[in-house]
This record gives sequence, structure tokens and C-alpha cells, in this order.
Amino acid sequence: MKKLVNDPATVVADALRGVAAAHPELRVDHGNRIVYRGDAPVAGKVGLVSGGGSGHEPLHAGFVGPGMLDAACAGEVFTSPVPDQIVAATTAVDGGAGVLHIVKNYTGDVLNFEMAAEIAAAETGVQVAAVVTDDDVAVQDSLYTAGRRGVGVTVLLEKIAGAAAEQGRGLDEVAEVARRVNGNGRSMGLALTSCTVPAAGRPTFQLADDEIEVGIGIHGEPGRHRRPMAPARELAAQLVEPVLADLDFTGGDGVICFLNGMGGTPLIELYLMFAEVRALLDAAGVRVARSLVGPYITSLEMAGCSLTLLRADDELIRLWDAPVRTPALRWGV
Amino acid sequence: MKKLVNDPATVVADALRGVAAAHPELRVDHGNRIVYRGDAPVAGKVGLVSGGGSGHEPLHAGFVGPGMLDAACAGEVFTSPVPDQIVAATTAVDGGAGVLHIVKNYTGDVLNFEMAAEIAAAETGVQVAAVVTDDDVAVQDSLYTAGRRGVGVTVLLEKIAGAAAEQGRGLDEVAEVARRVNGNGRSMGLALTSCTVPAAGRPTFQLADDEIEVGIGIHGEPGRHRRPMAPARELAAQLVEPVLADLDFTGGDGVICFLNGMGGTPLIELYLMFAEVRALLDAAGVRVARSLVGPYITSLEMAGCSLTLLRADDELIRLWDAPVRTPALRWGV
Amino acid sequence: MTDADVVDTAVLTAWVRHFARLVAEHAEELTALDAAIGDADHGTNMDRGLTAVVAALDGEPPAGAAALLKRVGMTLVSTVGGASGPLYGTAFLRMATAAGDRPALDPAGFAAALRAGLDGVAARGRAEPGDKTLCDAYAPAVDALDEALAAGRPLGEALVAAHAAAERGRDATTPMTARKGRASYLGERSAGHQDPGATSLALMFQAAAAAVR
Amino acid sequence: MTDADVVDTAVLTAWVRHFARLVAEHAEELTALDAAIGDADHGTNMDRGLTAVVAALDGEPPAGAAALLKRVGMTLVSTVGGASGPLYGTAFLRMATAAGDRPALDPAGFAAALRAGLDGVAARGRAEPGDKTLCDAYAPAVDALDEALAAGRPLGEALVAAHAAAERGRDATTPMTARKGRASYLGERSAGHQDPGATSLALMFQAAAAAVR
Ligand SMILES: Nc1ncnc2c1ncn2[C@@H]1O[C@H](COP(=O)(O)OP(=O)(O)O)[C@@H](O)[C@H]1O
Ligand SMILES: Nc1ncnc2c1ncn2[C@@H]1O[C@H](COP(=O)(O)OP(=O)(O)O)[C@@H](O)[C@H]1O
Ligand SMILES: [Mg+2]
Ligand SMILES: [Mg+2]
Ligand SMILES: [Mg+2]
Ligand SMILES: [Mg+2]
Repeated sequence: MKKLVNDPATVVADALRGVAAAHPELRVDHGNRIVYRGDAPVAGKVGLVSGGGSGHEPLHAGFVGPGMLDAACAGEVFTSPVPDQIVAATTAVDGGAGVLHIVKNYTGDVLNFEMAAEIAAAETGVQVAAVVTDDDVAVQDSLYTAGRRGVGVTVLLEKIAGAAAEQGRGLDEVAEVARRVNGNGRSMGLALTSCTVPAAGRPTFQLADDEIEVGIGIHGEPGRHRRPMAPARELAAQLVEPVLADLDFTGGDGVICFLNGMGGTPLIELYLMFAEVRALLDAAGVRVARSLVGPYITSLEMAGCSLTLLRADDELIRLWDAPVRTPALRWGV
Repeated sequence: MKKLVNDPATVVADALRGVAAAHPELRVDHGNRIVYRGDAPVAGKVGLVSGGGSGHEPLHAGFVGPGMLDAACAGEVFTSPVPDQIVAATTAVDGGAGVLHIVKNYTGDVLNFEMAAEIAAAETGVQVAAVVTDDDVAVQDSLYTAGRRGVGVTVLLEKIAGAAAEQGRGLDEVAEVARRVNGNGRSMGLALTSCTVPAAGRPTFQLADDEIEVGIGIHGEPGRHRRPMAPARELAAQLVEPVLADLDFTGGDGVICFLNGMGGTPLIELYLMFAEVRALLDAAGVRVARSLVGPYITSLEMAGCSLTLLRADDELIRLWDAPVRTPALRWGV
Repeated sequence: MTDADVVDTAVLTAWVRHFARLVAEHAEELTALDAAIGDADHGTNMDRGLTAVVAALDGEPPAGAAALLKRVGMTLVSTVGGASGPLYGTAFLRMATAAGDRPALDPAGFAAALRAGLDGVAARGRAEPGDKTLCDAYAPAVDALDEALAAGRPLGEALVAAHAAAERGRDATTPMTARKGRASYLGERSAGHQDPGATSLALMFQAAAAAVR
Repeated sequence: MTDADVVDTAVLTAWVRHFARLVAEHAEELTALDAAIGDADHGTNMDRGLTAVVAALDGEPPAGAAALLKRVGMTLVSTVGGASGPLYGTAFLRMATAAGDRPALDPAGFAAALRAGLDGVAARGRAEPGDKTLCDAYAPAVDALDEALAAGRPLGEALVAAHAAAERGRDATTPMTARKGRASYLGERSAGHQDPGATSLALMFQAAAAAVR
């Protein structure tokens, strides 16, 4: 394992020092491992708190700033943050209008945010609502399981809910917009290589030189199946088909199409894949209203990509286009 | 070799279709492999044309847009573009105020841009000036060799010269600002892994599991020496020391500090390295005025990073802060 | 360590310390199990949390059983993260509640506390038997414990039986298809792998048996 | 292929086609040499360019030697890129200029054209003998060609001598430390590796010898 780290045990703390140094407009609580928007709490605005395991950068710290998150809680690599962090962030960003927790549907994240919400309810006066993302069509949905994973839609949701909060909407309304995003978003990913968790020191899974893993999540967990490597055109179909099979994306005001890099895939390959994805969507009669291409929700140095489609209405597109100023997404300001 | 491609021979053309699909605000000439700012030529503005081998994305196409480049010419992977492309771009972006060619100091780039300038002079009325970047301190400078490579400073130069052009300055002035950026910028890089040129099909060099290559360029060319892998803190010193030894970065209005990812290094590691770099700069009395952290001039999927410092005066910092709206750099608009 | 039929703070401390030692020894194995059907961090998570627990126990001695168990639970919740943090944390917090204000527990009281812990985990995790989680080791262990105590066997022996049952439960997770936790995302590919959480849970009973022997 | 002492468009075409074939055959080797001290594309670059040249020669036949050489040079400039595009392109463009309006070249004329090509490359690349570039194969080749023709040997034989000299020049690049091109960035680490451009250049003379034999 060759990584630019000092010690596997201090990766997250060390990286947060870099975030603080690179982004003076943010405020970092190193003790609690929370990245705040510099002017938090914003009076009268619903506060947005997200967080999760580290190793998915820029998610979530890179999405802190006006128009998006108020705070991001960083857990250990691939391990959700603990309730203490979430409670601290929740209290700190409450501007009197309540706080929305944005949680990816992993047992760890759900349980830690749940405990945090219980503690916040018991010990602080802050009104908390939560939205859980579960957009990964690689996982079969069922009442009797943990359900689907939250992946790419989380990025779109944080942007869109952030815009709604910035407009001064109330907690219920922001939560409703957020749930609408999740309900209309679907994702599917594939990996060419595994990643190596620094503390584990070796790749989480092994892939042969002509094999890929389809239906991966964002934690180096194995996917749904393996298959032989194939040209980009065929791999694009492996992403597009299950997404389109799960939800009707034709008609309406079009989709927001997000092709995400898993961390180790260079941009030239992502753009190439995006061309193939677009060709397939065109052929399927899906109109792309907005596009996002880049590594935004990653899995350390994993090579691969994921596709997220969001069935957008006029309002969601307006919120998507609204100004945002964060390290990783910035426009309109 | 596992890559998200259809055919090694069509990588560049295929990726440009993705760029066009993802960025409707740009205009892509697929025949000539040129990415234009949508509103080019801008009357009365000096046109900025850059280009080079592909495989360094987002450089250069990701820097096309208001406040930065007017056109980027894409060569084959790691192969400079040909004069025809450069002549076509030059003619197309001329708004009557002349065109600046931004060229990285590689024999191929220099010769092709030189031939293009000769052709442009002979066959069009466009006034052309050129600036060549050569900031890589890994390479010994000498009158009798090809000199230093152009690496990270190219990104900063394209931004700053782009701002100067946007302000309506004349060709000589824009070229002067550009040369000032190059003269005050220095870079140094290291790699943890090689990259694989798609057409070659195998890694350009081989590194053992406990070895790194120091003093690399951006084409997978071997570096100046190999050394054992070490903690990030020590590796940061391998970048900072030769840069500081080459030019005095203390005093003045501080530096623009750019830590670049080589393509396969995840952001968490880059931020971690940035913290170490900042600590060393602080200790050396170098004041960081502005920071940029991310993969902006890459070498396919190579893991590693490079450091670029630019000794900035007040004017360069104002130009750096000026609005820019491109796929990869965006602020103030 | 002690032959006591009284589970006081010394026994509880010995138990938790021994659990921490066992987890440290098996951390790589737990992480490797998690790599196969999860995200390669269960050993690291539990080791980090129990190292913090040991440090917390090195401080001011807690006033009684409940205080000690609560300190363990809070520390786990605050330092482990992931699924196992809230789950193991809840187990110890529920044990603390069950202990009430008694300074020490008798065998039945300890067994009741452990069962309260299981109920807490099941409630928090919404897990049922057969879901391929740590409950699949925890449930048979407390059943075996109750049974042995009802049969009049001393606590030490009963905990040995509980540990054996936990290991059987752990082994039984191998063929299961996960329905909860990260492994459930694998669907049928999760079958054929031993559950990491059930594995660490068996270590918890191994430590208990050792501490009371 | 022809024993002609007249280098007409047919001979030139045969030469360039054979050069293209040789480069295609050696493309991997050229790229591997470039991987060692460059960026792993010389074979790909030359092959792409010469494939385009062959396609261009398949079109309307050029009017004479100069037209043919110009078409080759322009095609290389427009399709190769990198260092070798302008350099090989300039070589053929200068040969075209040297050929003037003669429909075909005599041996001395062909030799003069090849030397004009070398001068063009050296001027464009600012390379000197010993810089570890294709000039280190090109210069001894044209020297040997001139010498053999001056000694009264027929063109075919003289080109065989030139090819042999090119290969010696190519081999001599191995110990050199590069001072020009991408390999120069390696400093002393460039020594011990054969220059890719000198290697393709030797193929150009091999093709010439074969075309005129
Ligand atoms: N809903 C649940 N109920 C009970 N136990 C669970 C549940 N989800 C996961 N677990 C247990 O947690 C273990 C994984 O813990 P760990 O790897 O530390 O957390 P994470 O899955 O967040 O990485 C699993 O092996 C399983 O035994
Ligand atoms: N300045 C120069 N003058 C003459 N030949 C050169 C010069 N620079 C490079 N070369 C030749 O070009 C060859 C490399 O060509 P190629 O790999 O196609 O281009 P690039 O270096 O741009 O990738 C070198 O092996 C060398 O022989
Ligand atoms: Mg985890
Ligand atoms: Mg090249
Ligand atoms: Mg885990
Ligand atoms: Mg080359």
C-alpha cells in the first residue's frame, strides 16, 4: 500500500488540517472533526448537517458553504461519524429554524444520526428532521433488509436542499424538497479496481486484469456481480440500463445527469464514458437538462464510475442552478 | 490495462464528445479537436490559445471559458497538437487584438506551436505572440539542453493571463503578465505509480511497492531519481525544498500555493499532503496568499502530486481573484 | 480471574479489559472478514473503541456496576462509529440501565443485564435472528446462559456454555444471506462468509467466561 | 525494388511505403524505447503519421518528386504531432524544396535532398551531433551516402552504406546523455538507452536502400 499519509490512524485528522489550510472561508473544529461554513449559524436559515465516513472526498466537507451544507461531520475512513460530532454540529448550525440531517442509508450512518437526533431532542431545543438517501439500484429494495444504499444522489440532494434552505424555506419544506430529490434519483456504479482502506493496508477485494465489479457502493464493498472487462460503450449500458429500468426518466422537464468518478479514474475516461452515457440516454428518449461530470463522491483511489439520474421538475432545476459557493461546487456567485 | 475506453486509437475523439455533451456553454470542433469558448471570438479581446497532448485533463479544455482560455487544442495522448489545429484555433479566436499562444516547454509542443505561428504569419493577418512555461525544478536548466519542462505553473498562467486579457489589455501586456507568472513560478512533482498510455497498453515505468519516483513530469516520463516510500511529511519536504532552493519565495505579497493531483490520487491524500506542505512553508517563512488543491494538470491515472509556488505581487493576486467561468475553475461569476 | 458469583466493578473491568485484548489480537481477522462482505473496518473500529474504553477505565473508578457499564457504552458510542458503535454502545448502556443502582450483580442479574443488552441491540438495529448480524451470536449465548443458570450451574460454567453457544451462533452465520447491515447489499453473495460482528460478539462472551472463571 | 539510378516518383513512393511498413512492424519496439526515456508514444506517433502518408499517396498521383515529397512532409506535420512530427515533416518538406522542379532526381540530387532534410531537422530542432536525437543517425547516414557516391558506387550500394552508418549512429546514441528532446529531462539517467528517434531514422534509410536496390 502506497499512500500519501503519515500514519493510517491519523489520516482524517491530518487531512482536515489540509482542508482548513486550503479553505480559509471554512471553519474547522479539529477536536470534533466538523467542517463549518464560515458564517454558521445563519440566523433564520434551516441548517444543513451531513457527514459520513471519510474517503469519499470532496463529499461532504467539499460541499460546505453558501447554498449547500452548513456543516459536515467526518468519520473515520468508511466509518460513520459518532453521535457526539453530529450533536455538536447540529447545535452549532441552528439559526433558529431547525436543522436537517442528510444521511446516507448505511446502518452505521442511520444509527449514529438517529442517536444524535435522540440526544439533540433530549438535551437541546433544536428541531431536527432527517432525510435518508437510498438511490442505489444495484441493491434490491425490500422492507425486510437494510434497503438500498445512498450514493450519488446525496450530492445532488445536498446542492438542491441547500438552495432551498438558502431561500429561507422552513424545515418541513426543505425536508420535503430533499425527499423529492431522493425519490426521483437513481444510481448505479462499477469498479475497475478495489481501494485500500489505510488501516487495513490491503485492497478490500481483488479483481483480475480483465474483470470488473458491477453494482459497487462507495466503501470498496464488493458489488452485485463480476463480469469481463468490456469497451466503454458496453460498460455505459451496464449503468444506464438498470437505472432506466427502475424509474421512468422520459418526459417531464428532463434529468440532471451526474457521472461520478470513484477517485482513481482520470477525467479523460470520465468524459469518454459520459459521451457513451449521453448517447444511450438520447436513444432512450431521456432528455438531459443539466450535467455534472467529475469525482464528487469517491471511494478512495478506486478506479471506476457511477451514474446518477435525477428526474427533475422545473423547481428542482431552478434550485440546482441557484448560486453555490463551496470548495467542490461553485457557480452563480 | 483496464481503462474506460472504446479503442485506444479513438480516446481523444471520444472524450471530446463527452466534453461537448457535458458543457453546452463550450463549442467543440470535432474535426480539428479544438474546444472553444462559446462566444469566441470576443471582439477587441486578446485571444488565448493553449493546447498540448491529451491525458492531462482538465488541462486544457477544462480551462476554456470567460476569464481564461478562448481555445484549447487537443493532441493525441501525451502528444502535442499539430500546427493545423493551432492555426485553425488562432484564426477562430482572433477578435482583432491578436492571439497569445501558451506553450509548455516540450520539444513537440514548442515545434508545433512554432510552425503554427509561422503558418499563421504567412497565411493570416493574425498577430501572434507566444509564451513558453518552464517551471519544473526537477530538470536542470541549461542553454545547451531543452531546458525545463512546463508543468503546474501553466494552470496559474492560463488563469492570470486570461484575466488580463478579459480586462482588455493588449497583446504585449498580456504576454508580459504571462511571462511574469512563468518567471516567478516553480514546480516539483513525485509519483507513487506510473500511468499507462492507452495506445502503449502497459505502464510507462515500473515502481516497486516501496518505491517512488521523484522529479516526474506530466507524461509518465521517469523522474530524476527513485527513493523509498516515506510518510507524507517527508515527501512534502521532497517537493518543498527544491522549489524553495530555486527561488526566494519569502517576503513580498506572498505566494499562490498550488498542490496538484496527478490523476489517481484521491483528494483526502492531497489535502493531507497540503497540510504538510503548508507546515513546511510556514516554517520557512513563506506566506501563502492563495491556495489551490486538486487534480488540475494530470498524467492519466498516475498516483502522486506536484507542488507549484508562484511568487505573487498585488497585481497577480488581483488577476488570480478575478472572475473565471470554466468547467474546472470557477469563481467570482 | 475470580471465582466470584458476584459480578462487581472489578469483574466487569476484568471482562471489558479482556474483551479489548481479544479484539486487539483479532483485529486483522475481523477486518478481513469485513473486507469480504463489508468495508474492511470492523477490526479497526472495535479496536479503536475498546482502546478508548480501556483508557476510560484507567481514570477515576466508577461508583458501581451501572456507572461502569454506562461509561463503557458511552465511550463505545463516542469512538467506534459505523454500525458497531451504536450497537455495542447500546448493549452496554442497556446493561447499565438493567443494573440499576446495585453496586454489584448476582448471576441472574448479570444474565438479565446481558439480555437487556441483546434486546437493545435488536431494537436499535431492527435485526431478527437469521439476518446475519451479531444478534445471531448474541441471542443463543444469552439463551444458553439462562438455561445453565436455571439448571443450577455456577456463573463461570454458565458463561463457558454461553461462549460456546455464541461461537456456534457465529459459525451459523456463514451460510446465511445477510438481510441487515452492509453485507445485505451483496444479496446472495454474502452467503459463505462468517459475519464479522458475530465474530467480535463471540469474543465478548469469551472474555466474560475468562473474567468470571 | 528497382535498380534505377533515377529516383522518380515511383521510387520515392516505394521508399515511403516501405518506411511505413517498417515503422508499423517496429511500432511497439519504438514505443518501448520511448517509454524508457520519454513518454511511450514514438511508435504510435510515427505509425499514425505514416499510415496517413500511405493513404495520401493512394490518392491522385503527385506531379513530380517535389510534389510527392511535399505531400509526405505536410501529411507528417499534420498527423504526427509531438517532436517527431515537425522534425520528420520538415525533413521531407526540405527535400521537396531541394528537389525543385525536376520530375525525378539523380543520385547526387537525391543525396543533396536528404542532406537538405538533415539541415532542416537540425535547424528546426536546434540539435547538434551528440545530443542523442535522430540527427545522430541521420548525419552519419548522409555522410556515408555522399562518400560512397563520390567513390563512384551506384546509388543502391551507397544507400546500403548509408543505412549501415545510420544503424551505427543509432547504436552510438545508447551511451549518450540526452541534451535535446524529452529524454534530456532525465539528465544522466538517459544514458544506457537507445534513442527512439534515431531508431526510426535508421528505418528510413533501410527503406531507402530497399527501394533503390
Ligand atoms: N442492523 C443491524 N443489527 C445488528 N447488527 C448489525 C446490523 N447491521 C450491522 N450489524 C453488525 O455490524 C457488523 C459490522 O460492523 P462494522 O464493520 O464495525 O460497521 P459498518 O458496517 O458500519 O462498517 C456486521 O458484521 C453485523 O454483525
Ligand atoms: N530537438 C530535437 N532535435 C532533433 N530530434 C529530436 C529533438 N527532440 C526530440 N527529438 C527526437 O524525437 C524523438 C521523440 O519523438 P516522439 O516520441 O515522437 O515525440 P515526443 O518526444 O514529443 O513524444 C526522440 O527520440 C529524438 O530522436
Ligand atoms: Mg464502516
Ligand atoms: Mg509525446
Ligand atoms: Mg465495516
Ligand atoms: Mg515520445
